[in-house]
Amino acid sequence: PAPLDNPSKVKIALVRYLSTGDFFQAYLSGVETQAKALGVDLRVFDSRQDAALQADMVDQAIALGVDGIIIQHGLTESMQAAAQRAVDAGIKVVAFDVNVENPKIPQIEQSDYMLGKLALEQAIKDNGNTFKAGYVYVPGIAPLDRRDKAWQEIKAANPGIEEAAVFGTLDNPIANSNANQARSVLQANRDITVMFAPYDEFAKGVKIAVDEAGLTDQIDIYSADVSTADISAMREPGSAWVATVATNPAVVGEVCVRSLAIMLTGGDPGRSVIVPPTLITQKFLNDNDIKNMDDLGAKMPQFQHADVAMTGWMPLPKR
Amino acid sequence: MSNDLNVFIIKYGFLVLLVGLIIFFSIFASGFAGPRSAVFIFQSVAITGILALGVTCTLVVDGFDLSIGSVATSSLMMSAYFLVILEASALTAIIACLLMGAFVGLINGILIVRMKVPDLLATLGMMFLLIGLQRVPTEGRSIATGMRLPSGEVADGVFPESFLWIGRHRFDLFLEKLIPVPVVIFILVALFIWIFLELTRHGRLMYAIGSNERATALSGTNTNFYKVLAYVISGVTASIGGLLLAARLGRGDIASGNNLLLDSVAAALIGFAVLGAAKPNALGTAIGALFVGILLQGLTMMNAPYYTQDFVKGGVLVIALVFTFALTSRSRQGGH
Amino acid sequence: MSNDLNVFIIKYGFLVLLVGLIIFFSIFASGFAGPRSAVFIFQSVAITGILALGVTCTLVVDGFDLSIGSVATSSLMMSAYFLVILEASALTAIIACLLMGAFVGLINGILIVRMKVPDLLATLGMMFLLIGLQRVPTEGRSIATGMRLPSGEVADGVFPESFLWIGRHRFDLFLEKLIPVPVVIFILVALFIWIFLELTRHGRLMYAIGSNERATALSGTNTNFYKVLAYVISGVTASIGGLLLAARLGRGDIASGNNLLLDSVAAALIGFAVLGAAKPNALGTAIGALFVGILLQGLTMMNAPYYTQDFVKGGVLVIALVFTFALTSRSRQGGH
Amino acid sequence: MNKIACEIYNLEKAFGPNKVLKGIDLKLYSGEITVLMGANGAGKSTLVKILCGVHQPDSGKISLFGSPFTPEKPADAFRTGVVTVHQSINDGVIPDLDVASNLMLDQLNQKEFGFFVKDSLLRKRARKIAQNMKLEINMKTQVSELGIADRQLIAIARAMTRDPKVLILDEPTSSLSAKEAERLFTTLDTLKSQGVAILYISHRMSDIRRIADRIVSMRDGTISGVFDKKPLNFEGAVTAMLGHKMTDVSIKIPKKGKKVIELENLVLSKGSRAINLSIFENQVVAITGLIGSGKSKLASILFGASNPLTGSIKLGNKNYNPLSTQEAIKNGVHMCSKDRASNGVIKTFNIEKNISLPFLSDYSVGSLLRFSRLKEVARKKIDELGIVCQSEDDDIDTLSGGNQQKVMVGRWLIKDSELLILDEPFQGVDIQARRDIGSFIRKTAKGRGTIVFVAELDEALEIADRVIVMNNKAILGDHLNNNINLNKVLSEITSEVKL
Ligand SMILES: Nc1ncnc2c1ncn2[C@@H]1O[C@H](COP(=O)(O)OP(=O)(O)OP(=O)(O)O)[C@@H](O)[C@H]1O
Ligand SMILES: Nc1ncnc2c1ncn2[C@@H]1O[C@H](COP(=O)(O)OP(=O)(O)OP(=O)(O)O)[C@@H](O)[C@H]1O
Ligand SMILES: [Mg+2]
Ligand SMILES: [Mg+2]
Repeated sequence: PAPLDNPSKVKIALVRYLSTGDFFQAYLSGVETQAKALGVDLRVFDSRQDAALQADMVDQAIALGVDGIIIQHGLTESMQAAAQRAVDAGIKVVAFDVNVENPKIPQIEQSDYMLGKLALEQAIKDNGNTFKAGYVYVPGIAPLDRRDKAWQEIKAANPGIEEAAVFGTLDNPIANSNANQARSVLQANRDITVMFAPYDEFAKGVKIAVDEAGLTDQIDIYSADVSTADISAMREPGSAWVATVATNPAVVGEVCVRSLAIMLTGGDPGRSVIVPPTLITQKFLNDNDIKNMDDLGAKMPQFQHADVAMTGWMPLPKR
Repeated sequence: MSNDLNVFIIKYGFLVLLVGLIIFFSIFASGFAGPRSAVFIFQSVAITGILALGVTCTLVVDGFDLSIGSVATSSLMMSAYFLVILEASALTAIIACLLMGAFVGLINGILIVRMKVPDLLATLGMMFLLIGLQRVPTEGRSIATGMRLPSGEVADGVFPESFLWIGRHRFDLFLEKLIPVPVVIFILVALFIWIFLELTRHGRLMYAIGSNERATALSGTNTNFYKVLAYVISGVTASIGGLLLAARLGRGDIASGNNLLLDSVAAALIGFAVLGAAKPNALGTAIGALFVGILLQGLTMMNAPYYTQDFVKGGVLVIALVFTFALTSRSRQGGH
Repeated sequence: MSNDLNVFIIKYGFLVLLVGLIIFFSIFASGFAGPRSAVFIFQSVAITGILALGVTCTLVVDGFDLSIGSVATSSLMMSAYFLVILEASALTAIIACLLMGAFVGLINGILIVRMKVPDLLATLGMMFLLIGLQRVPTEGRSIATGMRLPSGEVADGVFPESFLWIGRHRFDLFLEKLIPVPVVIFILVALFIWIFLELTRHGRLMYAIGSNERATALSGTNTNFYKVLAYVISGVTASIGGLLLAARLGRGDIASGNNLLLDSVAAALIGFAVLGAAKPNALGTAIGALFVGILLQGLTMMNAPYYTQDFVKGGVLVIALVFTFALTSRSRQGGH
Repeated sequence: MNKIACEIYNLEKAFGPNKVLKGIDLKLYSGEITVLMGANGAGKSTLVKILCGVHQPDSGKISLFGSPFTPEKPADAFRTGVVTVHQSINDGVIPDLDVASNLMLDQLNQKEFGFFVKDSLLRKRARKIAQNMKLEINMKTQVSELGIADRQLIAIARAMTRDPKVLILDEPTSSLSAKEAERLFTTLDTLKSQGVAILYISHRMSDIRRIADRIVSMRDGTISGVFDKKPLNFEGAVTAMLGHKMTDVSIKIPKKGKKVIELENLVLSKGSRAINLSIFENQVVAITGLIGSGKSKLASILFGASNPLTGSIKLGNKNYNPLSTQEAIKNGVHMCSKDRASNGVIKTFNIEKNISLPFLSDYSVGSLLRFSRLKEVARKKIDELGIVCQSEDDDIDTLSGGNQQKVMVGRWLIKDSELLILDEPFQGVDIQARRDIGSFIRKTAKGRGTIVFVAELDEALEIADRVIVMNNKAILGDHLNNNINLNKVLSEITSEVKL
């Protein structure tokens, strides 16, 4: 449908807040492949975690005369006005993982709350509802705060779960710094049996510490997010990292572009587009001999493709 | 190479490079040329630029201020705390932040001149201290209207329009809503620091201290005063930067401002190469900040991925500096 | 204050503080005392410590190396690239990384001594350059077995056991599997740098260069050689740090080296205060690194939230240094 | 008798255990030049630093025009009209600023100067200051590009503009030659006639003879003699400062040995005459000439620190064209550079580390240093040169200027050389020490060639057995130091050489 019948005339912009790391790289590649499948012209604006700059970049995109904008992460307060300006300029906008408080802008989310919740439910399934846990958390980071909500709820609902220690840092390299902290925590609390590390960099660090402390058999790690590197870490012989819950970042990227495409053709993807997360257990990975994200996609169709923001005419990227 | 050419390259080589870049991007990066894009570049470097101007003052007295980034983020958090949690007025918040910046600068200065702690060390300690301190009141959470406080209450304060104005308002100039307030403040701060360093006796004495502190003290200058002053200026400018950041973000976001330190140091150091100064100078710093802004803007417009931006930034930096400094030193080679 | 007491505090004040901290944590942080915990502290500071020792060498010749963090992460990525994508042997990967570190140091050194680019500036440019460069081969992705390359192929290489050994193996010492290889390497590097700086003529000449380069040149020293050497050492130690990081993580993780840089600079600077040296020194740097490690380990064990760690780190740093430097300068007060 | 300007009673000062001033009583009179003499380390500079507010005395009183005077910082001293030119030239100038700012530095400190600096005005006023001292330097030049003599003149010129009531000059001529020194003396005469009290510290007898109205001798932190009866008893003053009589030096010209070095058609800079010169073993050669005559340039060429325009050098009978100082040292050419603060002293090192710096490889096995042998050689040189210190562990910057200079000379004597070059080795060295160093150099001169570059003719005559005059980067005269025709030498030094 118009204007996508002449897609090379259509320009869309991706305005990013975060870009460094596997998740964001995979997300970008999802955006790129879906944009390519549609044949539209994609411009990427990368504010490198500068929220103020990100808002300006929306203005720049407006000045460039794009037809649609994807806002990827950012702060409500700084993006709200900029998003409104884009809408005012007649541009279609979708927002991923940032609430810009605008009824005209669909929210695309990889429900962080569900990520946390599914992981914890698996933990309770594996360990019963009475255990001593270590929790990795750095407040102030929006997705982590949302995952924290799941933890607080589960803790309140299961008084048998004892939070022995809360730690965590975003010092770079994150896995290494968290490994150091987790070592200290394990030294001080030798009876922890569950580690909830709802961010894969945290989980990597905790896993290193657990291995170094020789507690591989005693401790189970539950996390969120997945990458090829995470898969190999989970599949190491005797790995303590038993489960993670994730959405495929590339799929999220595709969904963003598709939602925007629907809006460009005059459709409505819905006020809120949620990409459902998938539970990935160590056992599943081993049983299916999954080595990387591609294998995972092949063996787990719900991971490979999310059937949201789909229409009949929508071209999909080649697999 | 003829000597005149040499002198020309030293003085103007960097500016020629800058103009070259602008021309290059204007041709090859669609959307780069134009007044709005130019303003955008100014806007994108305004905050780092302001910080860089402060650090320039400490470089002039042969010091260094590693705490500027954390002063800026502290000021960001503090203004949000005042506005959202204490529900203070914009003016109160601004004054409090400026005082905080001055106070931190004062402490830095006292540590350095009275306690004789080396500058890098004192300001590094201050940096860690502030990074920790700014997170204590909210236990590490960002500050936004409606947040739940550790006490259980909900914070009701908002960022008033008058406060957001300093980050978001745009003045008309030929075009409607062209020049944002932060750019105006950046230009004013640059002008102020430039005048202070180049045209007043205080600036001259500060350069004297940077070159030979002992001799300057023996000529009757209160060198300690000027050194402390440099750190106070640096603290105040950093807190201005933080205020602008707060006003642009509209919340006390703890994750923002990570790169401020390195980027502003880069700008101040690039400034050494401008007009062949080979020493810290305000004009150079401002141009250095713009240089980085132009580069990043141009690359963004050319759709370069983020990691190539660092690479190109580093590469152009090194090449430009080699040019300037190698030539400068060659032409002075005779000297002692 | 009596003079003897003064001298004692200057020389041993910092160590007394360190011992005090250890006693405090042993009492109040369960699990802090004990050989495994001690080894762990060493392990947690091994990598920053090694980087800090390198930067100490550049500080000795009155230089500074801002690129160490990015050299370390480049070495991390490079070893992973060699092992996983090129499927090279562990030895090849290690040698390649060490050469890379030496090469970067050489370039830094040449920029500084030949091109006369100020040290901060040259190494800052190098830092940006490397941050970008290390991400180019994989377009910003982490490197892990099974990853899909830009070309579409799947990388089959693995981190061989022999490589992981350097990050993970533990030697028996009284207790089984006590001392990890990185700790041994840290101690060896510290010993090597200490001997080099304190006991050899090369080290002495490097200190002389740091104090008065011109005079040292006029006493027949090839000062350029030693300055370049300092940066080469710094580059090599940083690449060793990166290799250990790679072996510990088992993966080429995209990461910025900012915290590595700041923490190792902090360690090197704290080293100034150890034994009243008031100058860069290897022993002090190693102790400085341990100091930070002990502080963080103890606080983590006491379940202190992460932001208090920065705060306490900064606070203790400042207080310790004020003590040392204020006293040192008082006792030397006579000195001009 | 003139009015008393400044009076010092029983002043004491110690650095740690080292009692430096042990009860000094001193009066300065308006309109008089009081010369303070004292051996290196006697405490002269310390006294000066107390008067100008750098150090605080442990006990004692100072009064200025009848009221008590307790300066706590240099600004206090300036305010009351006590102006000082410090011994260390680097304490007097700001290398990275231009000449005009340097000359105007004191004014820049004053509120009256106004808030803004206008460079054209600054330069105009600075030029006036320069003219007072007949200084001809471009006001826009950076001081870092100037030689040590110009720097010293700038520091002095600046002090003159402060309207001093008491002017203190701590070895102001140590890097000046007779011509510049005379300019200074003329200025001092003027100030004296205006009623300024002047305290003048110097080791140069020629200066002292020229300007002293009164001599105060200092020894070991006490006043050992005051001489104010005309004609002044110079010999008595020297005796009082040393504690014993000066012996005369008599130069015995040794038999010259093999040719050590030969310069052939060496051209120092564009348009200057070629130099041809041979130096022989056993000889001590002094090369003298005005400042800027090219002495240091020649020295640095011989030491491989700079290159001649054209010409060649033979060392022994091999061609010698050193590209670096290492190469020069490897060939047995040693040089003690002038301006020890920038070119010699490693401030953060102690005496031992400073002395052994160039020859560390001789005191190490492999790369490892042999600490006991290093200590040994340092102690030996301290004894031989009479360096005043507590031990070889003393930080060098706690030594008095003259003793630092001895360490610098000692550095190049710890190993035998083919050719020893000393550029202004007596800068700031007291008479006795100069004799000591001189006789030590002469004593060890056998088997090597020695060249001493000195601007001061007296010094040349005291140490050398052959005196060579340089003028405008060329050699004008070559004399053996027996029955030397002083008038001829002097005219060679000062004549205008045509290129
Ligand atoms: N800051 C200091 N700390 C310790 N000792 C010092 C200090 N300054 C000077 N001294 C000592 O005080 C003594 C006197 O030094 P001072 O510089 O006053 O001598 P001086 O008479 O000026 O000698 P010179 O003729 O060599 O300049 C010397 O023994 C010196 O070592
Ligand atoms: N690097 C240089 N650049 C420009 N001119 C120089 C340089 N070095 C020396 N000169 C000039 O060359 C001349 C000779 O200088 P040199 O220092 O050799 O003289 P000198 O007789 O040793 O005097 P001094 O006692 O001041 O050292 C002087 O006029 C000096 O200004
Ligand atoms: Mg003296
Ligand atoms: Mg000379």
